[in-house]
Amino acid sequence: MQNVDAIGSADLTGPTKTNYLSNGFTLKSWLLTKDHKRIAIMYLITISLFFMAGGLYAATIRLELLTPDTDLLTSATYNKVFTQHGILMIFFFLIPSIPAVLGNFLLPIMIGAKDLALPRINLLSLYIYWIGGALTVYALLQGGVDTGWTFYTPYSTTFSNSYVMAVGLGIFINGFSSILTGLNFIVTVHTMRAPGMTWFRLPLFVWAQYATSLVMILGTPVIAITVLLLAIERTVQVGIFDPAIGGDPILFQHMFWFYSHPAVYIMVLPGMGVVSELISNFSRKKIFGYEFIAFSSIAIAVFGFLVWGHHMFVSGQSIYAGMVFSFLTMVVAIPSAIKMFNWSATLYKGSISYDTPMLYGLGFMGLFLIGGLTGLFLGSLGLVVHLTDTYFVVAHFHYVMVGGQVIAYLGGLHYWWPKMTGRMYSEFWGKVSAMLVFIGFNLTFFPQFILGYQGMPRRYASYPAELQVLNIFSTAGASVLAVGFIMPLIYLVHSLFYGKKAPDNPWMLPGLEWRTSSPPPTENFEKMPVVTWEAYEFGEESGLDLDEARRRESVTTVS
Amino acid sequence: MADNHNEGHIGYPGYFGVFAILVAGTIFTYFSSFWDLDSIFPGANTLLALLIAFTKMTCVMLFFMHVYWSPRLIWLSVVASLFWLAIMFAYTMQDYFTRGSGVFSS
Amino acid sequence: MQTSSWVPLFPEAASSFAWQVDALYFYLILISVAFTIPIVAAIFFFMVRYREKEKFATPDEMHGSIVLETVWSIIPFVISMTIFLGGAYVYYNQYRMPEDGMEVYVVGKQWMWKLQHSTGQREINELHVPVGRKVKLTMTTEDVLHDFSIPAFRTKADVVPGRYTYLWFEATKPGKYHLFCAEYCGLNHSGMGGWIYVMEQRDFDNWLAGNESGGTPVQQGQDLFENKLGCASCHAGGADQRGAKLEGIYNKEVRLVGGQTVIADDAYIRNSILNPSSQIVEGYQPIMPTFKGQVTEEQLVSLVAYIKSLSGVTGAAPTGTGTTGSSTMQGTSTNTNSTVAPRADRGNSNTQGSNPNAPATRPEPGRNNQ
Amino acid sequence: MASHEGTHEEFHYHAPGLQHQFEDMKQQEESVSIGMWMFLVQEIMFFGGLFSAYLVFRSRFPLAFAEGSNHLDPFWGGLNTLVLIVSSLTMALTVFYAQRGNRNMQVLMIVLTMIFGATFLGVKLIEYTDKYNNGLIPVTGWNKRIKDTGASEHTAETSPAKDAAFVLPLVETRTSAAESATHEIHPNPKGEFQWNYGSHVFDYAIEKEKTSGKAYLTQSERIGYFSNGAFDPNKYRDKIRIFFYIYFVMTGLHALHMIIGLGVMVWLLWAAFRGTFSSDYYAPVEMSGLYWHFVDIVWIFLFPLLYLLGRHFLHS
Repeated sequence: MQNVDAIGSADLTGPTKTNYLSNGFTLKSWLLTKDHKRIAIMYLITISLFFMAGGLYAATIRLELLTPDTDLLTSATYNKVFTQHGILMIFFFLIPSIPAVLGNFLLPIMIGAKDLALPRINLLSLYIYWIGGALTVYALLQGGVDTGWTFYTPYSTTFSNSYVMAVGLGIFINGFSSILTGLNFIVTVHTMRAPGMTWFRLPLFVWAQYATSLVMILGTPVIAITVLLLAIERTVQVGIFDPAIGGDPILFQHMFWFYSHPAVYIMVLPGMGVVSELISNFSRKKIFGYEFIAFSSIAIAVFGFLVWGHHMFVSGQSIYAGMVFSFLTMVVAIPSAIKMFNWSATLYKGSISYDTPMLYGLGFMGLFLIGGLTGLFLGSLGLVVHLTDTYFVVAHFHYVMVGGQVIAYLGGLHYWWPKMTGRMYSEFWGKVSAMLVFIGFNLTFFPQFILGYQGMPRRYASYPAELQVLNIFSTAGASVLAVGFIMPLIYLVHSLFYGKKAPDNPWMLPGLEWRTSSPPPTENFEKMPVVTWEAYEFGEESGLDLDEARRRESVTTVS
Repeated sequence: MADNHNEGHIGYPGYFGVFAILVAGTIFTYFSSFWDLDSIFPGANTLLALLIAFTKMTCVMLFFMHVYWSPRLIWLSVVASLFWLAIMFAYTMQDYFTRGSGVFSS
Repeated sequence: MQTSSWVPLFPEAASSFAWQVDALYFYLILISVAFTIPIVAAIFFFMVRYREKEKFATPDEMHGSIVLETVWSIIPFVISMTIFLGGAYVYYNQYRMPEDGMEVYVVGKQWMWKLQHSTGQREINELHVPVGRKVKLTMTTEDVLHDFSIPAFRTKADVVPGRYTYLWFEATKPGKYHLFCAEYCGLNHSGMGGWIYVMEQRDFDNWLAGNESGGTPVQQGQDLFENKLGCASCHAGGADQRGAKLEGIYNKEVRLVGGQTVIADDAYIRNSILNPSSQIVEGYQPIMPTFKGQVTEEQLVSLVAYIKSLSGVTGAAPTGTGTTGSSTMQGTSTNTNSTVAPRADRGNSNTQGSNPNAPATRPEPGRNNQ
Repeated sequence: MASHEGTHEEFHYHAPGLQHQFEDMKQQEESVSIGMWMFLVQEIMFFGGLFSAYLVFRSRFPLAFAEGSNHLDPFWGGLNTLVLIVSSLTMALTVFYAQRGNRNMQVLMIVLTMIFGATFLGVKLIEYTDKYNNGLIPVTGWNKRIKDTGASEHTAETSPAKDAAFVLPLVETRTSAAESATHEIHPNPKGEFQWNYGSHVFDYAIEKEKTSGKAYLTQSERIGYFSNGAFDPNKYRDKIRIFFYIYFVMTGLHALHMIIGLGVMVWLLWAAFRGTFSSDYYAPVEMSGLYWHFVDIVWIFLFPLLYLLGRHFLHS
């Protein structure tokens, strides 16, 4: 809460009319708020904490893997560390990151609504998230869990002697938080659009959020029930997963991945949405093939449910199932490819400016390209038999998750930071950190592809000595990456107090969120906006006074 | 959902009609379970029971839950959720049904 | 695996279908490059060519082009189909079991591999196979999921409790290759590995005949302890280990479960190896499998010698202490089905026997005070 | 459970009058109904997970499932189905009267709905008690502990033990629900799951296999019921136990939804009593209705899938 109150007080100094931050400073005005923007800020603070915790675990892992032996950590500790890294990063950072923070803050503004359709549900989802997170943190402090984030049975039901129950319960509860968020978004997009904001005038960020919400609604309940069954089985030793009593561990994997593969798209679709915004806006050019990008999001959301079996190619499912799932995996690659091509085409004949968000956007394109292509490696049956459960997989999903979602999240955070806080951050440090993240990331994870093909299994605390060199590269890269991630934390917080006031529309962009004050008032707009322009129109028809803006720009640059 | 209260329901005869169908369906399900339909093909009993259940569900959804008078979106969400259930069942079972012949197990 | 170059880029390929996997790998790398280079090049070109010249310029609009969209939807689809077909073909080769394969049974157990040849020889964490013969592994596990993975052979398969899974390979190059457990299986997951020895048929026959290598009893014992029998996975020090500490116990008093104490002499050590559950040291679970029938008399001697050496005592042990001499004489090939080739469905509902953490014995830590 | 606080929110959420974020009542009602439907969609998927588990094991061990199902009492199950259907009718009528703005009938209908809902739970209680007395709860120690003497700890009197000849479980369990003592009392000192009702469906299937050449056992059954060649009652019992496990999880979760529904009804009753709802504003009634009907629908599927398996094996 510290930062948050600070934002408010910092804002008091200006002669500005009351915005959502200066509208009440008591703790109560925050904890009982129905304002989607304040809820988003509270989400932002919480997930940042979880991100830092997960990052510490990651650093520990890389340090341990610096040497082939288990000298820094014992195997037991290492198992807990990578498990908790996974659980925190996936369930408590990646899944809520863009939807709950940027989506929560911007979706209503982008469609010209006063708030989400169900504000109390929104607040409720935040509290559910907090409860789930608290339970998990409690379990981690008590001694943690060592099942791997996948909770495969029968290890998790019978053999693991760690806090599986508490963590499972935490994830179960947390699931309903994302269900409620998704529910809220869907309703909002359907009923709360401003006059003139037709479906095909929606920013692509909104389309991506909509697709994500579909996945959340349809997928998350299944993981909830799965974790519930797991918990019952663990407590009373009766169940359907333990082969000792006629159960079937493969069924758990089916039910788990039915959610957890679509969850991968929960973790990358919003990122794609953000990047569509960045690419189009910072090349001041209408996005190329709007409809195709929009529908490819929906297509990914739908096809994402048909491919979960590609996590189980060697698990003992039948090869015929394996072939079906592999085929569909190839199909689901197409929409992502379409997006990629359209983004590149958007740059063509644009007017590209290299502000920090755009650097992140371009970084996303590079990393997601590699992440997606290596996905084909892992979808191709013959190859995956050799590659699955090796560091190739680890590298691949880090390219998609970190190179995709986290990069996009940072890009979006920088992009909308002036709008969210009313302050400008240091452009210089922004660019530096963007570079560092890009370089450090590649140095960290590219060697792991090679390690993977060498056959180094994942989740190994110690590994054959001949693989050390590549691991040293990886760890070195991780240290650079860490610096890259810590810097934004510093200069963004710094900007809250000392950053210069942000204009309402620093980049003269057409999106609705740029047509209200920064930070926006509690009900987002002085009066209900009426949309008369298509998405991503930068010319006169967007009604922006560009000459005025240029004049203002020249003044600021001279002085 | 019903915008004004003149539509969105089917009046007494309608409601009780649906009710009658549901009751009849239940009783029929009960007694049909005693016939040996499995001798026709395995699972025939369950199939019949499920068909009845689906009919009952449709009645409840259409008339008690007013889907019949609802906007397309509601129809869509109902159909979609059933479709996703189908996905989950079908793709899980395709593994189990082809397991025996799969090379993984004997 | 090759250690010649200081940074290994490519694993050794030593099985009949390894080349197919590698071919697929290179094909995909080729495709990736073919996609990456133009896109990245285009992006960089655009970035330079169309960089912002004037603040807030409004370049003329350009809407999508159906033609382009169709083209770059179709082409990737076609390519991905070639990948799928190639992959499916290789996959089929990897998992279609040969009829005439040489049978080996594999049982995974936290955290060791127990293998047995159809001729009766038992091995632990090691597998000796002849070059150029098809080998078919029939695998299951006593506890959790494991995964029998041999990178040099480009194949692996999960090992599932209550079921058999199968794996086959035909080694093409004599040598010593890594064996990993690739499915996370708990505490000592990264220790659950070993070696595959591919030998010429003649050497293999010698090995079957059972020629022991040289070395002092202590050295042999150490080899057995650390590699062949995998005792180390439970007994090698460390606070988290499940087996009793062996350093410095020789000729000391040991408190057993139930209170009475014994002197840890040769007879005791030997007995603990052959029927472990008979004398459990206080504070440990009765989870050690019996090695009866898996260790020969000579191996026992070397083991005892090694364990003594852990206490700084040297000198070979007296062979065949009368107490358990009889029980060790049952040969390797007699009780084939006892430890390996398990039931396909463990019917009885209490299988917590081999399970250190079954709530029966050690419930959720939150609910007890351990 | 969090999701149901969710529903509660739905209901508290619109006190009469327009929420600040909406333009007009229509928009608000539309949002709320879409929101409720999205919630129902996730509920469907929530139960869907259980159903797929059921599907997998039913398809692997049909005989064991039929065996277990034959010890559930379709009389109580059917009765409950009817009870729920009636409550659905009254719920529908509640909405009908709310639309009409007829306060008294609303209140009456809500009360009726609640009564039927409570009846349903009461019947489930009877059934669960029967399982408890007969050691059919799959969790060790959760069943009635019966000393080896044959006398139960709780009820000292023991009625003349009937010989094990298997009467139609239909009849047997109906009575056994009332007094569990009419059939033989099986010692169960640890309160474990036990199966004292033989393997009648299995025997029947084997018989059929002999007479007609057709295969009546699935692949998994040929592995799952036998140990080295011979039929193994313990392994058979374990499969039956899986059936009861699924039975308890499914009906338990369903009952939980009923209880939450009743909670919603209490609030609804209070609001209706205060005359909150009019022909212009009855969305909460309709939303509660949707939830109630959904719970009803779940049971419509649970009844045939749990209670009526392989009846014909023993009753035709």
